Amino acid sequence: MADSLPPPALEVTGLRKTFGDFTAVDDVALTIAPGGSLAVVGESGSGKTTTARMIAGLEKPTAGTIRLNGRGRPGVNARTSERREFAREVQMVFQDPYASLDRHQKIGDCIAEVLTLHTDLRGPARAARTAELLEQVGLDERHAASLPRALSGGQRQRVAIARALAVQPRLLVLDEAVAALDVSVQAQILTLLQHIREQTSVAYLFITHDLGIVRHICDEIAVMRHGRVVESGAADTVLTDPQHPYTRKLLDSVPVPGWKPSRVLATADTVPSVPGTEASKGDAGNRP
Amino acid sequence: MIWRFIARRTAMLVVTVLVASIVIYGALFIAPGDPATLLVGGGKPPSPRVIEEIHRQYHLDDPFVQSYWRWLTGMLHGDAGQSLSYRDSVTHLITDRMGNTLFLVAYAALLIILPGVALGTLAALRGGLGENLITVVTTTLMAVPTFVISVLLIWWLSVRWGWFPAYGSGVGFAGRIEHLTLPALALAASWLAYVAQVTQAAVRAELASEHVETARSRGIPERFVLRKHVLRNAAGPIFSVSGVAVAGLIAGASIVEQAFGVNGIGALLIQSAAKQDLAVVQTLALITVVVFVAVNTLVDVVTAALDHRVSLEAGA
Amino acid sequence: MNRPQPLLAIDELHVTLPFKGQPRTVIQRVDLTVPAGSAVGLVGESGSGKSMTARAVLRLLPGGARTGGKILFDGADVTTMSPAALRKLRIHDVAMIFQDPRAHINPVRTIGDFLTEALVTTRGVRPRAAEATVTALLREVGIADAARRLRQRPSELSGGLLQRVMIAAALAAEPRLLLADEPTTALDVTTQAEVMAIIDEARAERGLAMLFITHDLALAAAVCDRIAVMYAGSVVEELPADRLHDGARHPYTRALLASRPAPGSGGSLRAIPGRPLPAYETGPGCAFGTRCSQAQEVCGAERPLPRSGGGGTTACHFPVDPLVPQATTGAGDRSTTHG
Amino acid sequence: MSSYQIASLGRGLIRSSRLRSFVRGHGVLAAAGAVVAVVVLASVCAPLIAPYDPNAVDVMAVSQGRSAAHWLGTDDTGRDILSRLLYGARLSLLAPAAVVLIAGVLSSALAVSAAWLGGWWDRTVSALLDVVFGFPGLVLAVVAAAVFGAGLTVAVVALSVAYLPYIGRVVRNAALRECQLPYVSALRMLGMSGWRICLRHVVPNLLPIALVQVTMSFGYALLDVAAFSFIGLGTQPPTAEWGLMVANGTSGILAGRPEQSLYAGVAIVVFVIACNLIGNGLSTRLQGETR
Repeated sequence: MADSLPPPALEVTGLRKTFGDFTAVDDVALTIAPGGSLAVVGESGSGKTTTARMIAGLEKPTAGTIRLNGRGRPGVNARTSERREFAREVQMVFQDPYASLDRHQKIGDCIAEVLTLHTDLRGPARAARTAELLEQVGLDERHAASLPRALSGGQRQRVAIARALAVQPRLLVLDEAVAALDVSVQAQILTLLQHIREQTSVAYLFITHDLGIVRHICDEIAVMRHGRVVESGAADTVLTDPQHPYTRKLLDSVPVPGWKPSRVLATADTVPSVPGTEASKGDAGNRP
Repeated sequence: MIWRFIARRTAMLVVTVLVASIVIYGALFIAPGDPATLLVGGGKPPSPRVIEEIHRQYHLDDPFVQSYWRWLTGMLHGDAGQSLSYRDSVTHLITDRMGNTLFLVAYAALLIILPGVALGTLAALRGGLGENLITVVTTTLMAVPTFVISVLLIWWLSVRWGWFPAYGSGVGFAGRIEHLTLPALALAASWLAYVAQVTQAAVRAELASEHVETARSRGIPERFVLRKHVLRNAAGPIFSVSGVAVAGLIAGASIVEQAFGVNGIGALLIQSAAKQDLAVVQTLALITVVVFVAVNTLVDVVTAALDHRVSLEAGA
Repeated sequence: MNRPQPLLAIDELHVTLPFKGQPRTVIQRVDLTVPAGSAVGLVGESGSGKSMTARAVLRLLPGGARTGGKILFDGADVTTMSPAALRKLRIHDVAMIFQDPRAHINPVRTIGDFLTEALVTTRGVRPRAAEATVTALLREVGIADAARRLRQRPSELSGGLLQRVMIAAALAAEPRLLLADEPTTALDVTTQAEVMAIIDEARAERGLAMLFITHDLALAAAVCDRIAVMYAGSVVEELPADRLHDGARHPYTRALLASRPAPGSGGSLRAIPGRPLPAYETGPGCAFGTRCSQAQEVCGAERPLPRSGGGGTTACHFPVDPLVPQATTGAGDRSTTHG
Repeated sequence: MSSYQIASLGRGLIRSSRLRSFVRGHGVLAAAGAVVAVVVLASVCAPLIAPYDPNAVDVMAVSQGRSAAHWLGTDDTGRDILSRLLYGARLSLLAPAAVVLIAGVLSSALAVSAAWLGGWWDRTVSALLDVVFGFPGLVLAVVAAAVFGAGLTVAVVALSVAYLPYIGRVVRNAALRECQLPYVSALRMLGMSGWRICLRHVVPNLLPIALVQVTMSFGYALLDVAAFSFIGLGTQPPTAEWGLMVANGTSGILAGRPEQSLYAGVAIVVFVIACNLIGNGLSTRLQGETR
């Protein structure tokens, strides 16, 4: 890799997190190119959300390094100014659309507050930028004047996206951001995210349990299990030609036309989790 | 899980009682003036000779930790010192009156728990007009202070109708029943309403719960659904609230004893506080705190045994 | 139709629930049949009334609910059944599997109590015999150390295991119809496959009929014989499961399929504008009209009635001809608001 | 879960059950608000509307029944009972208001800071609340009276301390839940200062909960303060106060003249019922608002 290339939007190596005796995340390595998009796929207990929270700075890693745009991330207890400056590197959209907005703050105020914090925009200029951001996610001034309670789940998730985009981050972490939404609304948000990436060249780290949606939003996939990355690579390759038995089992579990559930799958559960060597081999394929 | 829970709660009990005892003993020293005057009681300045005698007797000039420790170990051995205003040993004062108070509290507890749980369950299961009536009555009763009930009971049942004596503690079991029925009723009234309301709410919540829906969907006879699912699951909160009510009685007893002239430790506490006889007040306050915290701990442990979710949550 | 009498026949079901003293429609019109031994998938988004339909079959609706139309089980109308007959129906004929086993299994009693209770109290089976029966059933649903599990409480079991316990409890009743209300929604995808397989096997062995409630079209199509799609309290389309992917005629069904193309299919994502509506928010016309790209004037004024065609029924004024390929509704248009 | 938490769960259940539909269905909330408003107004305007000086002794009119001159009669020293009720409302309401305000502000500050900062501070605050919870309110007040002498100020301070855990535990639990919500994480990630998140976002969201708790506690505080005066350790004669009036009236009861105790008692009961209904109504509104 030549020095002239821009640093990756996200570079994680040897990431590890333990809670007491329990190892939630074990030796995870991930890389996302500027403007790239990586899906971390796993079931409950795979450590995918803990990984996301460490990258977002909401959880302190036990070991490992996280570099965003070439910069090390400040700790959980970093000074406000440091955090504010770093806010432009990474933002996050959470799963629960009902709890990710302050319920006593109007939508417009919510966006404007962020703009006040991060830009010199004031008065009409700030109002214009607020309207622009909301329009970007498909909301209008009617929504801006309402409280979160008046909005549907999908609309609230749009607001959360607009709030994150207000600081123009280089990386957006989407933690199960569409999991709580109805199928028809999920598709709206995914389409919106596609358009935003085309327009703004923001990079995505898309955390999900749902293999069915990753291809629409991500170029690369990392499959996690028991805190480790078991397979990673280009989305099309992993989805069509999975190498790891667990990835195959995941894919085989997704109902598609002609799919029949069978308990043969259950025996695949007994495949031992793959030792570190194979996992790190998988990681290598993740580099752009 | 349950043993860890018990161990934790017991440790909390010991710590709470220790801190409380420090506060109670320390009260002597945060008061304005010489602590010895508070031990004499009566609020009048005693002669310097008496003060000196008290300082020696209570080791007031020793370092705080030392004198506190002496006081605490004395308490544990049943030696609570002398009350100068009553001219008697504190231990004797208290043991003399303990019986009346225990009888009163036990009587009131009985009056609270059985009718309270029965009324609440009935209200929740029957619904309709009866439930509304019980709700109105219990809401009103919860707002009536113990001392007002006392006054009303004296007025109606004692002065007007002459059913019960208005004053005194009575002797022997029958005499106590006769004298302590009104105080027990007065003490029980608002807590009875509280237990009834909580029971009603807990039973209603279980009636509407998903697992009861499951039981019904399986065609399980309604009487089994009520007994094994609704009442069984409501038992935890009901027991817990009843326990809180009994603990509350211990504190509330003093007002009733004062109103009805019952010769119990509650009335003793108030009277000695009025005389500023701190030796008695300290001992009684410590006993009350110990009993109050012990009852609460016991209730928590039994609730956890009834409903293992409680200990799981506490452990998490 | 000259089919034999179906096991379950729901005919013009209409349900209202009281809201602030006023009745509020939650089910507009459901027509549905489940033949003996077959599986019907009832698919819809949140608020479509699919769960309420399943509950209506066992008369488990919340207090104050009013039901119109008929629900015939084996010819007997559930809505007007005597309490004794209803209890017999619940004990012997219909068993329900709920979405959230953790809430639906009594948390303070043991798994053994839960499983044997129905056998002991409703059929007079001796406790020891009941225990033997449920132990065998637990093995059948893939729980190996059944004896130990019987003494445990729900909080000691994972969600997947609990759902198997729920299935075992349903099977213990030896019913003829299984009502499965989103039985795998709370589970991981690999666990979902296992649990669905268990249900599938148990059904095949016993000749059980099933009404399968889910939001997942693909899953329903995989495990059911026929699919009914619900929207805003009405069944908008009913068709054989194997015709779903290329024979769907209702714009909503087609749009829903396009919202979630299968992982390997290569299909691109198309969103439906707006949000799914509950029945009481719909106007006089077609409930889907406001979100439909093919809506015309009549769609806003007149509610379409179900009409047969192409092996199923469709409630649409302008059903799509599946043979003519076309761009379905409001393709991935970012400007679609009201998400 | 402690028994207190279950007890408050009990209260939560009560709120969500029958009483709630009853309150909502009958406009009781408005009536309760009117009662409180009238009583507060009357106590404020006591000098204007009271027919007599509350402490004016009239030996010619001792222990009279209702009459045109004395609407509610007179007490055993010939003081006008209506005037004493009106004036008495001032202390009877002010003292418990002070108790719940002091306890509410102090415990909320402790609870929010404990939840927000966590760590040793949270453990200290929790332990403090647990220890205070070990003292029944009246016992603490009695000890305080023994040390500092009887009086209303001592009672108010002691009860304020005793009420800390009742408000503090509820607010702390709510604050812990609030701090866990993703919007707080989102604001942290946006680089907002902890102070700003806590004061501008978390605290306003907790305010209604604290307010409901304060309202619900007010009725109990009123009962406790009145009880304290009743046993002779609170307000001292001849000051007019409801609890003291009940106590003063007891001597008349044995003589068959319960009026003074009765009127003061009814005043207490009606006002406390009104407060409890308002508390229930507010918490119902609050539950409707979250989400």
